[in-house]
Amino acid sequence: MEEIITLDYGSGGLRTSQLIESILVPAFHNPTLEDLGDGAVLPTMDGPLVYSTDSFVVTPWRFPGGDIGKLAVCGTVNDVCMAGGQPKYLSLSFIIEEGFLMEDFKTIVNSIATTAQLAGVQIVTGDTKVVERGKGDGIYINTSGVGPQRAAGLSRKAIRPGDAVLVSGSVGCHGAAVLMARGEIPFAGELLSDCRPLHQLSAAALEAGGVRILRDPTRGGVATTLNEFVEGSALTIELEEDAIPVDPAVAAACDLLGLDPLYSACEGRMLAVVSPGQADAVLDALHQTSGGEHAAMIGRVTESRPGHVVLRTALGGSRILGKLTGVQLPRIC
Amino acid sequence: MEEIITLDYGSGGLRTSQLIESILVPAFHNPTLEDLGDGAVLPTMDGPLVYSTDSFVVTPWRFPGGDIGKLAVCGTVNDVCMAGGQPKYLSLSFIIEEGFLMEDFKTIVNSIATTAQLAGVQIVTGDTKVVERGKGDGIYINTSGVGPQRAAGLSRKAIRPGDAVLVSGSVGCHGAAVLMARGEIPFAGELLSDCRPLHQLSAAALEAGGVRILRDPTRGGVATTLNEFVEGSALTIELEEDAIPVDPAVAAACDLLGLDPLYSACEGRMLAVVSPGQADAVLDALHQTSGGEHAAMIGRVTESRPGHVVLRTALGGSRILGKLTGVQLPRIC
Amino acid sequence: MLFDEKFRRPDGIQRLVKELWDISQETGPIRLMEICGTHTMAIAKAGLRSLLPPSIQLLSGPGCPVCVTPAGAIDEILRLSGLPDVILASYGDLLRVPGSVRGDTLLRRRALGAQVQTVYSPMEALEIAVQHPDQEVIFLGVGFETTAPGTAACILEAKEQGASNFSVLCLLKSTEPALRALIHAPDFAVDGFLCPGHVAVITGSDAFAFLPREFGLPAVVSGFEPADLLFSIYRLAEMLRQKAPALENEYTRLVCPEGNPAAQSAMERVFLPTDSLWRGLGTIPNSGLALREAFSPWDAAKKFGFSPSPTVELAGCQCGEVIRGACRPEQCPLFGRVCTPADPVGPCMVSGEGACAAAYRYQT
Amino acid sequence: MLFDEKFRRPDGIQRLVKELWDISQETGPIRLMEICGTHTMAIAKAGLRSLLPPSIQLLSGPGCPVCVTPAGAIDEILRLSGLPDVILASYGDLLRVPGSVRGDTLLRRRALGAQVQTVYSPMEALEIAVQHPDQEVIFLGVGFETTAPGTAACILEAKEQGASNFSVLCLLKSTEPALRALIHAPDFAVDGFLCPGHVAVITGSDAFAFLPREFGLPAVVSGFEPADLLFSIYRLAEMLRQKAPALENEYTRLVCPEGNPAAQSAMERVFLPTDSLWRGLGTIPNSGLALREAFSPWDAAKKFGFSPSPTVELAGCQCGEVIRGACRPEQCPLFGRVCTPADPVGPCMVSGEGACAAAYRYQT
Amino acid sequence: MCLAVPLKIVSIAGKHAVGTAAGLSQNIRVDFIPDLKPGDYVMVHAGFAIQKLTKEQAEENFACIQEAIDAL
Amino acid sequence: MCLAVPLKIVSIAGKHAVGTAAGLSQNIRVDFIPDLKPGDYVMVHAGFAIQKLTKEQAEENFACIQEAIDAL
Ligand code: SF4
Ligand code: SF4
Ligand SMILES: [Mg+2]
Ligand SMILES: [Mg+2]
Ligand SMILES: [Mg+2]
Ligand SMILES: [Mg+2]
Ligand SMILES: [Mg+2]
Ligand SMILES: [Mg+2]
Ligand SMILES: [Mg+2]
Ligand SMILES: [Mg+2]
Ligand SMILES: [Mg+2]
Ligand SMILES: [Mg+2]
Repeated sequence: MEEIITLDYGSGGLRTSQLIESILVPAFHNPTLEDLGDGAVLPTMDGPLVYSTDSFVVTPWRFPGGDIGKLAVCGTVNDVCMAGGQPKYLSLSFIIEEGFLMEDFKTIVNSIATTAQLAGVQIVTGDTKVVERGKGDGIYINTSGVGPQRAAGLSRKAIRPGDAVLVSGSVGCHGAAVLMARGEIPFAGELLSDCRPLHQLSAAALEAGGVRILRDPTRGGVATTLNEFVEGSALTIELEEDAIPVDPAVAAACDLLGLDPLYSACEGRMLAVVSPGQADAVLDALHQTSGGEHAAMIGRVTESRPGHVVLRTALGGSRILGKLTGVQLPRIC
Repeated sequence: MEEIITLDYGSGGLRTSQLIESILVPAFHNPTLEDLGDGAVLPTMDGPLVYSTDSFVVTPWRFPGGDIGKLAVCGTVNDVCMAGGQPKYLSLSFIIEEGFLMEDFKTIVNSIATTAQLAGVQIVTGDTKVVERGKGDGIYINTSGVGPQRAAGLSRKAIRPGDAVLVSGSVGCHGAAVLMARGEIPFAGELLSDCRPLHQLSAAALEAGGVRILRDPTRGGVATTLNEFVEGSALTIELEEDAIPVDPAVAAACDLLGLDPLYSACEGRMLAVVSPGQADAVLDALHQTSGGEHAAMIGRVTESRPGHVVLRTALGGSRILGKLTGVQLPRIC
Repeated sequence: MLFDEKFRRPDGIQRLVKELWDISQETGPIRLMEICGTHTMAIAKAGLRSLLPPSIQLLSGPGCPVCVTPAGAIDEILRLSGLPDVILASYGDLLRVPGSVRGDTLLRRRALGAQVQTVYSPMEALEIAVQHPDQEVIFLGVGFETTAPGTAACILEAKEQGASNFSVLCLLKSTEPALRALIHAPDFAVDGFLCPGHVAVITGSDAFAFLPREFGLPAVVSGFEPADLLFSIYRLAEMLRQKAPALENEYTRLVCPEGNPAAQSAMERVFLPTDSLWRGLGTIPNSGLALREAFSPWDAAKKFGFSPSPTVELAGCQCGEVIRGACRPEQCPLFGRVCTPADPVGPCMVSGEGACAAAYRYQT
Repeated sequence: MLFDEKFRRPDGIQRLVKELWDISQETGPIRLMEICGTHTMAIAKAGLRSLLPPSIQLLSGPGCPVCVTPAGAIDEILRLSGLPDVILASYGDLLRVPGSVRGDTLLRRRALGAQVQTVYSPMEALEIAVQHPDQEVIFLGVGFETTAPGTAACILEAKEQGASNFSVLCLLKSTEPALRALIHAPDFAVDGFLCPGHVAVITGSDAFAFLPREFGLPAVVSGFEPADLLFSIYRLAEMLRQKAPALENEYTRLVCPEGNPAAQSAMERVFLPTDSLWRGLGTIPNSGLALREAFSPWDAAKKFGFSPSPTVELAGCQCGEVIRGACRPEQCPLFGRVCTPADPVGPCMVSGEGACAAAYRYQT
Repeated sequence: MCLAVPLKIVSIAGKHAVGTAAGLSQNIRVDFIPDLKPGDYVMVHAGFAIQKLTKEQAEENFACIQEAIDAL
Repeated sequence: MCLAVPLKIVSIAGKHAVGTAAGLSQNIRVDFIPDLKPGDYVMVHAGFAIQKLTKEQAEENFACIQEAIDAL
């Protein structure tokens, strides 16, 4: 009989302790967590802190290139990095639907532990809830993360005309990979999520200097994120279609469904707006960092169409890229 | 036609921005949040920090004495307080099932805002996901919280024989109120959750001095929490049944179902183990603080039965109170 | 609550306790059995055992419907839970009891998708049937004489309403035949019985008169408050000291000699005695209640079949012996090693105050 | 991808564009209509409009199945979504289109509990029916001639399998009758047509010969890559300059004069022409496809009824006029104020590249 | 399984009644209790009243026990 | 709604076939395409192949256009 997670594991009683002591603490072992109090006591960190949270509801929980555990660590690590922080500590909270296989839970926990180690963060506090059958979708995970500020002043307000727009790699892979794993794209084949932690890429960019703002183009994709940079401002972002790296399989999958990779989520890509003088230096730094081999300069900041993102097409035409209007790609992160 | 939350609101696109800008930012307005980056930048806090997280899955989302929004703030505020911190900043993350009424969402957001203000915390970063119909239970909320450490060394390891065990008020109200709201207790009537922030009570206790450990007896109730204090140690907690404050309606509801208020969750009560010399001072301080009017000394730490919690009954007998073995009160926080 | 308050914190407890210690000096070891699971709970909650002299031993008898339901019956219930469009309605107690496969419970089946709803009253189960006309609702009717009249009333109501998607799996049991079987067992070693107060409300206290009359065993019908229980135990010990076994009714505020005639007649209208299989006691003639022919459409056993295997039990589990008082929990080879409250093998470890669960907490 | 790569980044684009500017100097304003919704998307994606002289105007015609489905039909679909045990299977496009009540869409109904599944192919809908034998699966068969053969094949397969819980709500439409109705409308003002390449794969390019022959309108059957479109537009403009209207086939790699006979015969076997209601065009004789009598068991309209009200439309919405090219989006009184992409009133605002949605993004 | 609680009857309608305790109320069945009036007390098991309960009987019961203890 | 993509056929079984593009594969129906062989290319709409496509035809099509442009 396969071991499953039942409501008892969320009761706060014996089973909950078992889960914590036999699976979670050993996987994440660190002195802060082992205290198992109501909260963790973090050592003094100097200066301002960066703090972020995300919940992860991706279905299926396992997808080519990752799983919800890896995603939950990357998602928050990346948000802290993008906001200029150096992620050090994560909180971790599960909402598990009863009947979830214990074996699968262990797989996810291991994936969290591995990714956390890779990203250099410690899981220091957590929570586990179990909900009734039919009230969840296997497993949902929330993480929050905190760490010292590495760079101050990153903000859309810092963007200036002439700035370069960089992306750390090909766009839209995660969204397409999850859609395919869901069976929403009627294709089979290897289409890997780009899910990965951005701590090294963001550090490399910040070190090279001249960075105005960083952002990981998750839900809504590159197009929506860039819109957020300029909406309501006097600035325009002009992208060169030919310069934007798109994986051929992602392009094929999107073509089939009339979707646009520019609106498909990435979970391991970084957008950077960089001062004109530093753009090449940042691009070089990204190229020399793991995960940034295919970084590219994809556009410039101008004032041609205030508040808008404009795409120069391969044909030489242009079109306005708006924000995503609704679920194009349902529930992918 | 009633406005509902659809998958579009979790798409990361236009609807998501609408929700954030028209409902969330105005409700929680503070300069940190308004930046709307990937994460919040928190001003420098000196010394060690206390950090905690919890997810809230209570059903129904509205119960006598509170709702999931109030609970989500109190739960994390209280965990930070119990771990010796002064909660200052919260993260807030929603998982909403599509079809949830916008009106109800606004109610919950208002409740979060009100409770946060009451507890002196700011919501500084957040996330909103929408899941498909049938993959949730209306709404789930995760919060995490962080703040400077107010008192160091709070730990079960600090407990000594002779210490007094205090509770800040009557036990088990939240669990019973939620069970009744769920229709699991076939009773009707006013049975209010004890849900409330413990920032003042914990501050009062710590100020009075001599506190070894604080804990809010949530899932698993007073009995399970006290077991966690002594399990595996040489210590015993001996409780006096007659000294434990239990609301008559809670007692009646529990009697009917053969449940035990000592295993029923509280969401606004504090357990404190206090050095013998300071017990009266702490109790006085609690009595003078709002929410602590019915605080009571309910037991002592001894070495009579190492690792166990023993209840002296009204009859003069004694029984061992173990940890909760499984869901007695299903899904109440 | 209400009038029971003073039964909770009575004066003179010290004197009663002292008296019991004195008596036990005279009588030597005394083994008393409480039949009712609610008595077991109440004794534990009041910490009564800690007040008694070690030579007065309280044994938990076959009065917890969960503990006496055999694994084969649970297997059948688990089978029913897997039928399409079937909702099982059950008292919460049954949800953690494993069938013949360890860990296979209704709670697990529900986690895997079976529709199992907990109810507080059989009437709730009937309401579920009304609310789900497209589904079949099966009420798991466990219990003794206290529970049987309500179950009967529910079946009468279902018939009156013509509820065609509702049925009762009748696992109701009778106290007297079980006690007789217990007494006739070769390893029987009980000196007196604490008789179930709420069963007696229905049956009348006279239903227990056979204990002293036929077997010379003292018997006290007891209430459930600490004073009720301590006083009843005192009376049993005193009768043993006096060697004057009799039936006494301690619970006079609720129990009369002849019981509740309206409740009895409802049972009579709906049920017939039938042979029934008990965990640890085997099949006892006329110890169960079955639905009369006229109620066949509401009989889940007829509607969905019900053939519990009499032989399957969890290997090694001594629950049967424990229930008979023939074996202490600590003597079970699985106790504490394989079988723990967090991962129970037998039903006596399932309930928080089951004999084995209680013993587990007190071993250190 | 594949052989299309070179149609994406062709050489000599500058020369083509310059030629178009030159032509437009001579001809004055030119109004060209692309009929196919996929052309509309492709034109937008390539940023073609930004390359054209302002006097060459591209209009989006009645070739988006979503845009031409009237509110009354959506109302009926919403009704079907509320039937018990019914699963609707639909192309994603239809999910955001409101019925006569603003905001009332399949997406909303699904959020409130209706079973609506998106499919990529009619065969997926049939598979859903096989997987859910206890439910009724209704496939929402919208589309034009490109989509009709697959829908026909699916219905033939359902009949062969004897699938009794599957049916198709046939909303398929024919291109030619719609074009004729458009041309006969009093406010018709289009100078040439970009004809739908994938429709022509099925029908053959000859199906559009009536345009120059009967109405003197130049027509080019076009592919979907940037070079296809720009070149086809150039050909239309050039024919207008030459005053030599003809039918040309730019999409020769896929389209032949007579079309795909196997696909045509599948349509023929399953469907009959029927009168059909179009948003903005009213009822057009023989402009829709209905299931033949022999396929009645798979006809959702017969199984569940289907009586769209011809009169209900969202008050103020000018989608019909926009589709006819009789009104620019900006001229609609709701445009940009009440009706936005985030909260669309009419179907032309629903699709990301619908005429109104596109216009909204370009107004500043 | 024979858990029962005493409730005070506040209203009766045929076989149905409402009982209260500590400010809480419950719908119960009173099939087996003839001549029930509002204000009466009943012992309730699994939603059914199984017996009437009077203050006098409770006091008599208690007095009996107390007397026996006092006699020790 | 007339979105279509070109796929390369890798296998055929009656009315069913498997097509690929960019390393991805899809089950399609080929009811309307006679004489199809693995290695052929088809244009696919809503899961159905609607026409065969050859490299030669594509090149001819392109050459035609290019020629016309060059003549400008
Ligand atoms: S210890 Fe477990 S296995 Fe042994 S008798 Fe008790 S319940 Fe059965
Ligand atoms: S702006 Fe909106 S309401 Fe007006 S025609 Fe366009 S879609 Fe219809
Ligand atoms: Mg806590
Ligand atoms: Mg975040
Ligand atoms: Mg994020
Ligand atoms: Mg927690
Ligand atoms: Mg981000
Ligand atoms: Mg916590
Ligand atoms: Mg907590
Ligand atoms: Mg987020
Ligand atoms: Mg219930
Ligand atoms: Mg699908």
